[in-house]
Amino acid sequence: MSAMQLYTIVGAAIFLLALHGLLMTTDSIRRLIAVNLMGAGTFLIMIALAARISPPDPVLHALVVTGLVVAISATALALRLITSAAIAQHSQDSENKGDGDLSEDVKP
Amino acid sequence: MIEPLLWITVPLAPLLFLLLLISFPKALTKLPSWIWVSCVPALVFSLLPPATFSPDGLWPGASLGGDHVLLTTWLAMTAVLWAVAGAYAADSMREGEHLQRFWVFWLLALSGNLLLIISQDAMSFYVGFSMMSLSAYGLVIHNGTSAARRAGRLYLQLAVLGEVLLLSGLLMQAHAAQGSFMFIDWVSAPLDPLTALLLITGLGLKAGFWPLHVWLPLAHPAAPAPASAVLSGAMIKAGIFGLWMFLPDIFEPASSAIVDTAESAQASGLSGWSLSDWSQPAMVIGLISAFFGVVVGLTRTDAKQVLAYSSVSQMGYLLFILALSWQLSAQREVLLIVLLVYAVHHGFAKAALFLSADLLKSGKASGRTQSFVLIAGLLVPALALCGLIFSSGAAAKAGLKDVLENAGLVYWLPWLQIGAMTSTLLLARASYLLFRLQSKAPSQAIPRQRFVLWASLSMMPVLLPWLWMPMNEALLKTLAIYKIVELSWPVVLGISVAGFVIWRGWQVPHFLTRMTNPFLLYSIHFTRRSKKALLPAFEFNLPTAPLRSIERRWNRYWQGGTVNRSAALLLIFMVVAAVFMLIA
Amino acid sequence: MTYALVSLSVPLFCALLLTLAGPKLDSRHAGQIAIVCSALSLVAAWFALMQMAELNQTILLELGGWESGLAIRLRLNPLSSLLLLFTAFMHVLIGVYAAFSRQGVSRDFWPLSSFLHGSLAALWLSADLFNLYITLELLGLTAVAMVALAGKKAYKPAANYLILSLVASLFYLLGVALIYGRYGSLDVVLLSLQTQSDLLTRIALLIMTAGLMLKAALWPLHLWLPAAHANAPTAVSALLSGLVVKGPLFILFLLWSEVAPVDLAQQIGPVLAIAGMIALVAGGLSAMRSPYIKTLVAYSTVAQLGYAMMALGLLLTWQLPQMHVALWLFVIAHGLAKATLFLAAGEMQATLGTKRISGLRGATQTVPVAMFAFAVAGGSLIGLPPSGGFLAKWVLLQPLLSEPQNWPWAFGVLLGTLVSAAYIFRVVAISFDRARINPPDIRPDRVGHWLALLPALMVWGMALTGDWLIQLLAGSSV
Amino acid sequence: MSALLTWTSALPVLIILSSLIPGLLIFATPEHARTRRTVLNLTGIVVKLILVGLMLRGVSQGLEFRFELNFLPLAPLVLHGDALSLQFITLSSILWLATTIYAIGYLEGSPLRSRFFGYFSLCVSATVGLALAGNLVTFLLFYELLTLSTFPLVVHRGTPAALRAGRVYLAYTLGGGALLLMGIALLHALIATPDFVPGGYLLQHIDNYSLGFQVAFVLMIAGLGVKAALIPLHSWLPQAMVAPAPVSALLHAVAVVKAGAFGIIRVVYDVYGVEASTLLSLTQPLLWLAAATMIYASVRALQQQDIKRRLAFSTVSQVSYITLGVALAGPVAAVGAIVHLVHQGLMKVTLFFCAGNFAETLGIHKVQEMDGLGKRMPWTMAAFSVGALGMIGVPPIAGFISKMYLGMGALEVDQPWVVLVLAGSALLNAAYFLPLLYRGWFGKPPAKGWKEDNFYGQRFETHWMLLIPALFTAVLSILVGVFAGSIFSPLGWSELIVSREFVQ
Repeated sequence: MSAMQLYTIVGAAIFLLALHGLLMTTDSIRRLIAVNLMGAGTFLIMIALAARISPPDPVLHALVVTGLVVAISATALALRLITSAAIAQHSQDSENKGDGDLSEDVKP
Repeated sequence: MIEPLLWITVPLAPLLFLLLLISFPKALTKLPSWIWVSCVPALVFSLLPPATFSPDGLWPGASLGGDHVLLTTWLAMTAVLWAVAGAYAADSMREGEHLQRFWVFWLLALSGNLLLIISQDAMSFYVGFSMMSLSAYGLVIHNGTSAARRAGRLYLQLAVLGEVLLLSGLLMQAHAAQGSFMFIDWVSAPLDPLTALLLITGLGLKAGFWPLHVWLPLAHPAAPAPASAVLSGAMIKAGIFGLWMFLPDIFEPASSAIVDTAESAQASGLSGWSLSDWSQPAMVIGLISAFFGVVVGLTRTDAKQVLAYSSVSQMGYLLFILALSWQLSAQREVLLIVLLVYAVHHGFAKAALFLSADLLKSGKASGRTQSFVLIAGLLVPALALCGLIFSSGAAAKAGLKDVLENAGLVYWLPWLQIGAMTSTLLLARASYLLFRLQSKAPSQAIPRQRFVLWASLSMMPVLLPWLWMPMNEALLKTLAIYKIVELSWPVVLGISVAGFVIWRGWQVPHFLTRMTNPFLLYSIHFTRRSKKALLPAFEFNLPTAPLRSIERRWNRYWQGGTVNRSAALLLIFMVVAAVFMLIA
Repeated sequence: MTYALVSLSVPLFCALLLTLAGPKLDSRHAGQIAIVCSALSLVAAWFALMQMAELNQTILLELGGWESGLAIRLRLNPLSSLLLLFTAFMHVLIGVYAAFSRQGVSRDFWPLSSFLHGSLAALWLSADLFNLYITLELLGLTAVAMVALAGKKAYKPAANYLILSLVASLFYLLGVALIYGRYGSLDVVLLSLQTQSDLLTRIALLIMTAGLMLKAALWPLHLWLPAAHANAPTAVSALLSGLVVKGPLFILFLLWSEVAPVDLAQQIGPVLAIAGMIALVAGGLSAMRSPYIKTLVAYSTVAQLGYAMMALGLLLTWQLPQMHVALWLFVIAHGLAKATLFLAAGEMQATLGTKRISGLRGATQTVPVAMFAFAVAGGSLIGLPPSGGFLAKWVLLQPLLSEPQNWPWAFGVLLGTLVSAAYIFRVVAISFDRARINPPDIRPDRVGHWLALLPALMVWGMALTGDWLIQLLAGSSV
Repeated sequence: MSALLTWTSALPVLIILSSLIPGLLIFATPEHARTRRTVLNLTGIVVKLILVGLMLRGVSQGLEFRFELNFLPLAPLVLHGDALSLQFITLSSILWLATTIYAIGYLEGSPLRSRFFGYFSLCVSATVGLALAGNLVTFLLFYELLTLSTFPLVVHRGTPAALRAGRVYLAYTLGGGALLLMGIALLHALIATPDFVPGGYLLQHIDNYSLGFQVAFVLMIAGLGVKAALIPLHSWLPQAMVAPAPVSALLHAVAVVKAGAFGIIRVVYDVYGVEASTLLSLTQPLLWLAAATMIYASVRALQQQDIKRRLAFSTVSQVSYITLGVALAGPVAAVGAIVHLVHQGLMKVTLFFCAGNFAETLGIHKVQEMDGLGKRMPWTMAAFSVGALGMIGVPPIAGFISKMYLGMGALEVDQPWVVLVLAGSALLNAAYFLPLLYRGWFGKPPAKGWKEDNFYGQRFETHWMLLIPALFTAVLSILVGVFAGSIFSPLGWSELIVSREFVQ
């Protein structure tokens, strides 16, 4: 097994682990972490793939860098939203019927 | 020469009068005394018939008028009957409720009756026939008593049934005549037994012979007397008239046409059936009707009801003549005269008798002359119906016998003799019951106008033979001694039996008088049944309650956890898609 | 091509400007600037479309002068120019609505909306898998931020949306990486010549498809959509449902109709088509039972995307260019109609002071224009002639009906039609209830109501240009 | 395009616009501007009648009226005025006149009149458009527009019952519309959408696509059958009678059910053609269905105690006469079917006007309450009687003419059992109409007086705007029957249609 394959597999494993996290956790911060983990897995795979030729493919590196930028900004936005949501939740505990019952007879 | 277009004034005159009546409701007390005027055009044209009028604009195939003896005679009789009865009613119906309604229906029925007679095509006939039948309902139930309403219901049910059967029949016959509704074209059209059956039942329901008579003995007595007079005198004859017109060979009984009929019937593969096959059974039915009317009529205690049964009986004879003509196609012309004589005779006599039912109730005879006229006026039509010599009845019966004898069908003759005898019995009972009305009448003078009208109508049976050539000829033939004897003995026998019964004071057994007409029950049963749900409604209702609980569970299941469930679905979708791609 | 670039760059520039200006610029001026920019973009897009209609071919442009493979490659064809025009029009319309209706928006709306416009324009013009990733991500982040504009109640749906959007992007990115690793190229046109149906390609395409479906809220990955769309501000909901979900759909379309090898496309086609059919019915049923107006409209988006998915799936299965026409007609007709539905729903909510459908009793009297707009737009969703929705459905139906073995698919369309009719007329029927009228809290806002009606009228007007549109789109089939 | 617009091609468009534009203007009319609304209404009607008169003249001289606009590939929007469409247009224009006057009287003082008359005009425009439609796609377009513009009229009262009826109405008609769309799209997929052609345009393709044609026929007839109220798709009609009387009149006589029946005529004669539909063995099942509907609906009508409901079931039965005539696939029956389109319209509109008058004047809705009506409202009762007797088929009222032609047509194509069905239907019609007449004319008025008594002691027995239209249509029903033989009668025109279109 080459290093590339190893990294690829590890990346895939991280990706799946993160997916498992998304499946199981209910806490928003944990979910965010899971998403970041998923990003890490993806980037790992990408970097591993970059190494399939020698010298390593710069295009993929560039993509990873771009991806990281996107991920960081997204995480920032997510953190802001999550904290705001938590504060809103805390102050007003009544309106958490986000995906509420769809039927007619629910009275607010 | 009169313009053919004027034919339409015959049915139109009553309608115009109707318009007048509606427009001036305040004149309701005066206008009806002029209602006889609306019969004048019909009377005029029956004497001076213009050429046939075939307008393009009216319903398809409409064709009115003509100068055939059947048409003119029938028209004259009908017009006179309606005019006299109308004038009578104008006096007798002066008081009471719903007069306007009565006259509206009267005029509609009159218009229809005249139209059907002058029509030369089946459609126009049907137009008139329906108008007459349906409007007569208004006359039947005019009194508004429960008996009248019951009778009316049955009448209407059967009238509508008859009309529908008639329409089906005439559509089929018109189809056989390549889509033509003209009677002229029907002469050479093949006749199908089903069509014939439909026409006979449809028109028979109006004519009221046994076994299609069930409504007649109820409806005729229920109506006011003048209405009964036209019902029995003019309207039911429309059925017989129609049968004569509809069943092939209408006006020109030329032998060629008959041959044609037979040939084309065979050509169209109807296994050689022809109307003459039904002649014998129909004659038997006619005789059954004649006797049935008598037998049942004798048990009745109401004068008008007895008279109605007498109509059933007499319509049997008319059917008999009609059926005979199917068999003796060579003698159709002769038979037509017989039929006409019989119909006219019965029309006037029966109308006069029905009017007596009102007249005798209306007051006491004052003075010897009036009493005499009263008795004579009652007995003349009654005896004429029995077939007394010198009366129209003798002419009618003798004419029929002649035909039978000439055709060698002598085995029918005894039945006719017995019929005459039994008829006499029935009419004796009718006269007896009518006279009893006089005794119950209020002690006031008989209204003059009614008396005159009634008396002139009552004298018709003896006057007619001298006014009208065909009847005159027929009557003259009966003046041989042996004929007089032959005609008289049943009458004399009948009168003797009747006299004996009255002398002994025999009464009709109670249980017989109380027999009710089972068809009344059927009628009410039908009406009730029709109000119940007969067929299911197609309405789809989803079972909401169980669905609702499923939905609630489903919603609860998906509540919350958008992210978790989306992740799960993501996985599941990928697996499914992968599997699908591997399989494909 | 220049026109298209103008159409793309003006909103991006505007977004930058508005962001930099920050709080110095008040909401009104920001709005005016944004609207003018969108309008400029609209004019440019119109010229681009006219040019395309004349040329009827594909134009490629490489930005930055890099060699092929690294360069940012833009591609303009009749379809993308039409989508450009559509996007710009929607932005002008929603911008005008946001600026002039009584239901104002916060200042932050304007840079975000310009940004959204720009990223969408970029998306339509991109022909490179990674570019598409970037635009997708921009689109997602902007959309989330816009949902959050609604305030507290929208934070949680926005957060969910964001998480799932990120997941979707990562799925997509992973797929892109795998494709690049396998073929060493990101360019759609180049890839379309290279791809083979081997295992790695399959896995990559599958992962990308899943990600894109999640992002486009295609059934069964639609769970985030109703909450996010229903809770966003009215103007935002209209943009989200009308435009944003179409972005990933476009990528999905490129991916399968160009990048993927034909045999793979034929294999995945039925999956998508079946999912589309289920979406039609399931989304429709959810809409039918929803107690809230905006949730109903949001679920209707899920259902209507089913048509698009079905068209896409069948396009792949049978490789029929006609389906491509149907797909994009659906997208445009749905976008216009959905804009009206959300605007009308928002206006009615505001005027009547209720979120519930049962609160719409008597709406034909109290808010006649908005209700009329709702019904008219609904008619297009149902596919009543001669609306845009009808046009799309008609084109979709033709190949389904021409062969007896395809009839089951047509049955799906029929079901979809019936269900859409059910949920639209559920609202319309209640609005005629005169027995227990729900009185309005405020006087109806005439501008807002009439603006809501405008796209509905346009979607019915589409019928007049039906022949032309069909030919235009048919010309750009790949 | 505009350069090519001659008067013959503009006329069909103008005829539609003559009600569409007033309709849209009426929407914008404020509620209290009664005069303006009335003027708009009447102007529209007069203009339409003039235009229709022009077209009638043109068509009887053999002119071609055709307007075309690009729409779908191979399926343009075509408006085409031929003899058959004129039959329908003339009917709807004349009855629009009567119904509008009636509605003005009926709705006097009630709210939302602008909306009502707006939709009313739209409804007529859709009906006229449907009549003028020159191909299936155009037909579909107006068919759906008709559904949409009628719905607000059905639920106009806004009561829970009206809403329920409206929902049912929509469920059925939109479902039907969807089926029709499927059928039309299927035909288009097979052989595109040419103009309606007398004798149909399918015959040459029949060998290739017989299955497709059969399925399309079933779909289209199912779609049209909803509006034509063929069983089992009729349930909406009796429920829709909760609408205001002018709407019911319009629904039952002109707009909706007739649209279905007219569509069936078009599909069978001008799309499939008699020959092709017989070859595909499509007419016989349709015939059975129509016959079953006639009998079923009549039997159900017997049990209805609500006057309008009974009338509604009668409509179900009577409209099937048209379908029956079409399905018989012979020229004589065709005349019967086409002429019944008009005759049934005249008679049924009379009946609904009268039922509305009873309800408005005396508050009478049930059959049992009709006792003695003839005394209080003789004119209305007379008009009602004309309508009812005509429905039964009593001559010389219009219904009789149609029945006669249908019967002859059935015999002509050797289906004598249909005569039996016609006879049975006539009997049942009599069974459910005559009791009403009996009560009206012979019943005793309630001793306690009427439930309510509006317009008592005025010049007429009810508001003159309610009375005149009823009398007008009643007299028309008699006249078209009595003068059926003249060239300008519906019968004469139907024969012209049949001679031009089906016997070639």
